[in-house]
Amino acid sequence: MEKITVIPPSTTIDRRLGLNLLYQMMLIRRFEEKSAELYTKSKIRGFLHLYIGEEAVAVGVIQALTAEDNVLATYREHGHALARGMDAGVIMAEMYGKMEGCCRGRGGSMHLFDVGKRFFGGNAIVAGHLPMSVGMALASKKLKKSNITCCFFGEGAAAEGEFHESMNLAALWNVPLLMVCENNLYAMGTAIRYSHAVQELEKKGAAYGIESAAVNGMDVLEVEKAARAAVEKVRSTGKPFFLVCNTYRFRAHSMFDAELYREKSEVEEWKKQDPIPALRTKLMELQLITNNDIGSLEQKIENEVQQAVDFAEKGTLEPLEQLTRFVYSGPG
Amino acid sequence: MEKITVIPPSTTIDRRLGLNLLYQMMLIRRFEEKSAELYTKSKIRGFLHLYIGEEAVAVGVIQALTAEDNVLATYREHGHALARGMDAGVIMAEMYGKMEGCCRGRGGSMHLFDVGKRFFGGNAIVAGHLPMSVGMALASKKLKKSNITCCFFGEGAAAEGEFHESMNLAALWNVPLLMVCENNLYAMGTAIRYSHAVQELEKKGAAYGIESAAVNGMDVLEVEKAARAAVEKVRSTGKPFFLVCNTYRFRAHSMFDAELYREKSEVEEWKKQDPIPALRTKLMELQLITNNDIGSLEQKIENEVQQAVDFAEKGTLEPLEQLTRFVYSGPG
Amino acid sequence: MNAGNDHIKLTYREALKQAIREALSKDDRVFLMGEDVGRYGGSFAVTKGLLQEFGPERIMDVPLSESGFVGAGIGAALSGLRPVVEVMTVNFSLLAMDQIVNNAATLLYMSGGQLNVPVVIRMSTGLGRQLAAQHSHSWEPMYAHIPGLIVLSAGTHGDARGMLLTALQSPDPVIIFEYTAMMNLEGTLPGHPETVNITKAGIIKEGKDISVITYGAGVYKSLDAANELSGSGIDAEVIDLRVLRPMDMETVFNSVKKTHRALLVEDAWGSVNIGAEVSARIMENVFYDLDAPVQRLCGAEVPMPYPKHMEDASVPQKEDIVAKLKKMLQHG
Amino acid sequence: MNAGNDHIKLTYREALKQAIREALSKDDRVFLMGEDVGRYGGSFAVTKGLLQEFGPERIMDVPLSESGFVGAGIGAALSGLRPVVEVMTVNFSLLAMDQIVNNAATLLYMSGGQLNVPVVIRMSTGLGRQLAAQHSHSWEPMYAHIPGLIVLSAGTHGDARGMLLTALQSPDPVIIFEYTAMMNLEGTLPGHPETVNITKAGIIKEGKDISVITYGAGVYKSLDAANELSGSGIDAEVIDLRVLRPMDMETVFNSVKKTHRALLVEDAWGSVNIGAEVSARIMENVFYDLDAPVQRLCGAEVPMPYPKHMEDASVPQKEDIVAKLKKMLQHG
Ligand SMILES: Cc1ncc(C[n+]2csc(CCOP(=O)(O)OP(=O)(O)O)c2C)c(N)n1
Ligand SMILES: Cc1ncc(C[n+]2csc(CCOP(=O)(O)OP(=O)(O)O)c2C)c(N)n1
Ligand SMILES: [Mg+2]
Ligand SMILES: [Mg+2]
Repeated sequence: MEKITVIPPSTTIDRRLGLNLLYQMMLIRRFEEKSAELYTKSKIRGFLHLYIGEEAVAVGVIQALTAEDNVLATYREHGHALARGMDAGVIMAEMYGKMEGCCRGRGGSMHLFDVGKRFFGGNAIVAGHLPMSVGMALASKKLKKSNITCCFFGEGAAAEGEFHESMNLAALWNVPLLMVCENNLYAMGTAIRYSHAVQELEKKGAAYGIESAAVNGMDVLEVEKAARAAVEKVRSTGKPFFLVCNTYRFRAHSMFDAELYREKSEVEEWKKQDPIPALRTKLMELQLITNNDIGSLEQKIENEVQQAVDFAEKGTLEPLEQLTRFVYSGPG
Repeated sequence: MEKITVIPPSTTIDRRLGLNLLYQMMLIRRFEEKSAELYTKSKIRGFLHLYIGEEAVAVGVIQALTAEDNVLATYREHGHALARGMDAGVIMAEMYGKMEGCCRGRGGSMHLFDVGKRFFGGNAIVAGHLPMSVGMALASKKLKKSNITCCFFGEGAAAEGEFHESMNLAALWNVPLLMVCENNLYAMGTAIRYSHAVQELEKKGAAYGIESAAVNGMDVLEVEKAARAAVEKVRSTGKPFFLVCNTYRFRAHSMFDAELYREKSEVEEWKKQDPIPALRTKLMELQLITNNDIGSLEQKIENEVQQAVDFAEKGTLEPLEQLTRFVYSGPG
Repeated sequence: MNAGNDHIKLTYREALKQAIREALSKDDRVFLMGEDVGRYGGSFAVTKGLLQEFGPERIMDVPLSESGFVGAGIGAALSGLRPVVEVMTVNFSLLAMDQIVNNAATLLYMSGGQLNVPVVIRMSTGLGRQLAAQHSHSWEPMYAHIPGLIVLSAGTHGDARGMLLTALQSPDPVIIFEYTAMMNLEGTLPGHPETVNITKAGIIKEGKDISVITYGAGVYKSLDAANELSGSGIDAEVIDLRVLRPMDMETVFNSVKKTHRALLVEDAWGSVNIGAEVSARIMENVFYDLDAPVQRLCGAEVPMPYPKHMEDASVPQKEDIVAKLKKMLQHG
Repeated sequence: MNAGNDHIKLTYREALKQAIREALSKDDRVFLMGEDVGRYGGSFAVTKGLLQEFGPERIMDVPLSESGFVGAGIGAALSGLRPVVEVMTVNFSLLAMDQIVNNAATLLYMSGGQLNVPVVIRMSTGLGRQLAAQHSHSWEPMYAHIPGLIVLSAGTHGDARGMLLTALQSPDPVIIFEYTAMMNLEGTLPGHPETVNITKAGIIKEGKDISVITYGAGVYKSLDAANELSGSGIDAEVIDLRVLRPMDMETVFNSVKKTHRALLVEDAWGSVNIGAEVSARIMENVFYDLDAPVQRLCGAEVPMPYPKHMEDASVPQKEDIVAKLKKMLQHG
């Protein structure tokens, strides 16, 4: 009934797509490096979860979606928000806790929302957004809309009961949902071997009759291709699909993490697969881009990130009189 | 890693085992028929969930356990309690709400407990006892005891997140747990096709690397054999096992159920597989028992059930002064 | 109640059903999802026949997956539908509480006003059928603690039929508590369902000697007690809070300013409950109007026992209310 | 505090850790299970190094499966072990609440006194790190509502170190709330961990003008406020409730009888909270001793906003307590 799809290695790539993917990954990387720096300066507070190393996943998958599709992510979602086209300044202002942020500064790093972009968080209860994503996909089906819902979550989340219930409901109701598991091998400090009896997560699709695939999440072209195939299937069949992206986080879980649970050498080993240089090299080899292109990309991104910071710095704090506004709708 | 075990059809059976299994199933049947009668007379109140039709499962599985093993069941547990050797009178008194009941009458039909028999309920939150059963098996492992834990639950329960979490934890921690899914095709009025995307539940074991088997739950000899093999495995390997018993409930879900959701003819069809006449016929054919045996079994059971009712009738109600006793330990 | 809307007799169950039918008829975006709402006809027969009337798209049976389907309801509400999610009974709602609290109640605020969650969650609640410890909870107080939720309690036939229709006009999540024990109770209502106010407490009976403030299963009991006492010259005012969050204190304060005395009646456990909140607010706001201390009559702080005499003793009965009122008024 | 037990300076974090280490050293049946308690070192570094000291059998990292592992802790407690289960933070505890309420708190009563559940569940709680709406909850009130639980709040260093040791002697389930924001706070304690009483409230500072009754994060804030006020001639008594269930009202009533005034301080949301319960009980029991109405200072009823100024404004600060006390005493 169910099957595990084998995605053939990526083949076609043109300059436009290549530059676009590269730009997005580099923007995310730079934006987050800057965020980390701002965190140490106490400009950003709360939890800050960096996506550095995993950029290929959000970029590759979201590339395959349309503007009408719904996207849900976790607290590690700067990359997804940027890939979704949210403005870097608005995100940065949110992390500064400023009114000009996407959520008036009330959400911070873990809670980015942008209804206009159909970006639904920024959800910080692990696996708490999975059931919602099923409901959004169900609504599309009931309303006979052609948009699909794409839900990102970690391999740690897949151990929660919500994963099981959501997979079963999605399959039972036949709703257009792309479940994307970002398997970065760790849930905080817990390696996957301590959280899953079966570590090849794509095998879990069979328990629900959901077609599944695993892909090298360090290669944005492979991710994009797999996602495109998956999205195509979801859209044409109206059925869910389970895509496992095997990846790695280069940084600590959050800014509070001393990384006692893994060897530096392991991290170094994985860094050799860094998706950004990998794509850069490939595009250069294919002679689709030049050193010049890289230079101007870097410049563009530097400006963009600096403008984001400036925007956030200039932002205003929400007046305390508004503290209880939006607990309920209507005048607060 | 995981596998689905194929249980060969039952072969050996002697008079002693045959009579024993028959006696237990007949006792459960008669006890429950009596209970239903007492319910209509308002002697028993609350919810009453009958196991009629499914007797082969509890009897076959529990037969394969030792007195030291732990047993947990659902609110549909009269059969399990009796098969576990709990006294019919004590169970009946419990359903009468009398002090002489196993739980002083406080639990009623849905909450039979008997620590001496290592019978841990009688649990009425669907799937709520699954995590506990993992913990009990974990304790056996940590304390280096040789007993195993056997947890019964319905196919409806397998849709709950607790099923997923419990299966994963049991496999991850390698604990001696026998998970017995009583697939009677309905969860209240919800047929399995409306609750599970994959209806061959034994396939779910693979998602956790848990060895699994499915067995005809209408044939007590097959159940007993499969359970014996499973228990043997759990005990020798210390690993969990997932046993699906395919069965059917002949009666309504509870006394409040108008059975709008299934055809009478479907029930009649299944009644042809009634495990009690099936075993009786088989034992007769094998000339292991005679009509006389049946007669004396019936007589014995009739007495036993009547004594249980008498015991319950004569029981006393707990004084209201004790209402708050046992909210906490120590003098109430 | 407009002219030409003749009054009819109907049970509480029928009142609930009329509301659901009316809601489904009036608005295509409305659908009902819950365990056994369809083929079974609803665990308390509230929804019997609605599947046949509206079809499986509007009346969705769901698997045992409380977190999953409540979350799906939230997701569907985010996507333009108006889901009515039935959690069969409050007893199972803890499994969905994370979804209700961390998603439904939080998304509007956390997204800076972007995301409305117009979901209505119905739960039957309370005791009275000897269903024992795991099936007799009264958890209104826990939900009333949560900002972002509108919490309604249908203690009368009018509210059983009217609250849902008004709730569906709310852009914010609404919980409606319905009372299991009242299902068969008859009342008289106008012929056609109408919306009711869901912001104000209700004065069920005017009186001048003492304010009896209650909700849910306490309403008719308190009214009966007050009526009984009017013979003996005690004129009690009975107030049904109706809206447990956000509470309408104006009605309560006005009553206390008139009567100078108050008794709070509820079935919920006796600590950290609705009565505590009302008492504290009376203390804080109209202390100097009091002629005597406000008193509470609440549920005994025990997991509900099964036997009838103990269950009855676990919550305030009409006789207890009568006795308490007499005592309070002699004393004053 | 015996002679020869010299005093040492230590942080709240260190106090918690010493308790765990002592508990593990003293009793082989004790083990700690929780997300990231081992290899990561604990999300707040409380358990750092304990895995190395006690090994993986005693310090168990568990997958993200709150219902599963809390339930497993309950099961292990039923089977002779003394599990200490850490729910990383209270924010995730709703996922385990069914296990806590319907199993841990209920089994003793429901089984008629047969089943003790000696499990200790630790949760860090509260706000103060700008973690926003899903990570800043103060849910002591919800747990304090549940009969069958012993609910402790470690608002001081002494309790951070002592409560666990006493809790482990309880045959009944204990919840211990620990305060995230206090982790780095230094205090002075005797050199060796000792058990503390877990049935009585604590008088943190004696005073005669007004009783400030609080718990948890409110304790040191209230003490600071009281100390500040002693200069201006206001002599406030500060009471730390410590045990939120079952509450020690004797200490509270004695204090109110002396001071005739009370202010209740807590970070939890302002309705149906601990303060409401204390206020109601004062009303019911020592009303005629009051010179003025009891008042509350509580958390704002909002999902916690991320920005510092808004988070600070969401809960009572020392300055608010000072101002309120001044106002109440001028008024009286
Ligand atoms: C229900 C719940 N439990 C625990 C946590 C604390 N926590 C936050 S992130 C995390 C690890 C999640 O790992 P994974 O799902 O693999 O995502 P990753 O962080 O690796 O992207 C944990 C335990 C939480 N936020 N929610
Ligand atoms: C968590 C929870 N949700 C809903 C219910 C109501 N309920 C009681 S039994 C039942 C059906 C369970 O079906 P299954 O697990 O197949 O067991 P069976 O009754 O068929 O033996 C339901 C929905 C419950 N008791 N607990
Ligand atoms: Mg991960
Ligand atoms: Mg079933």
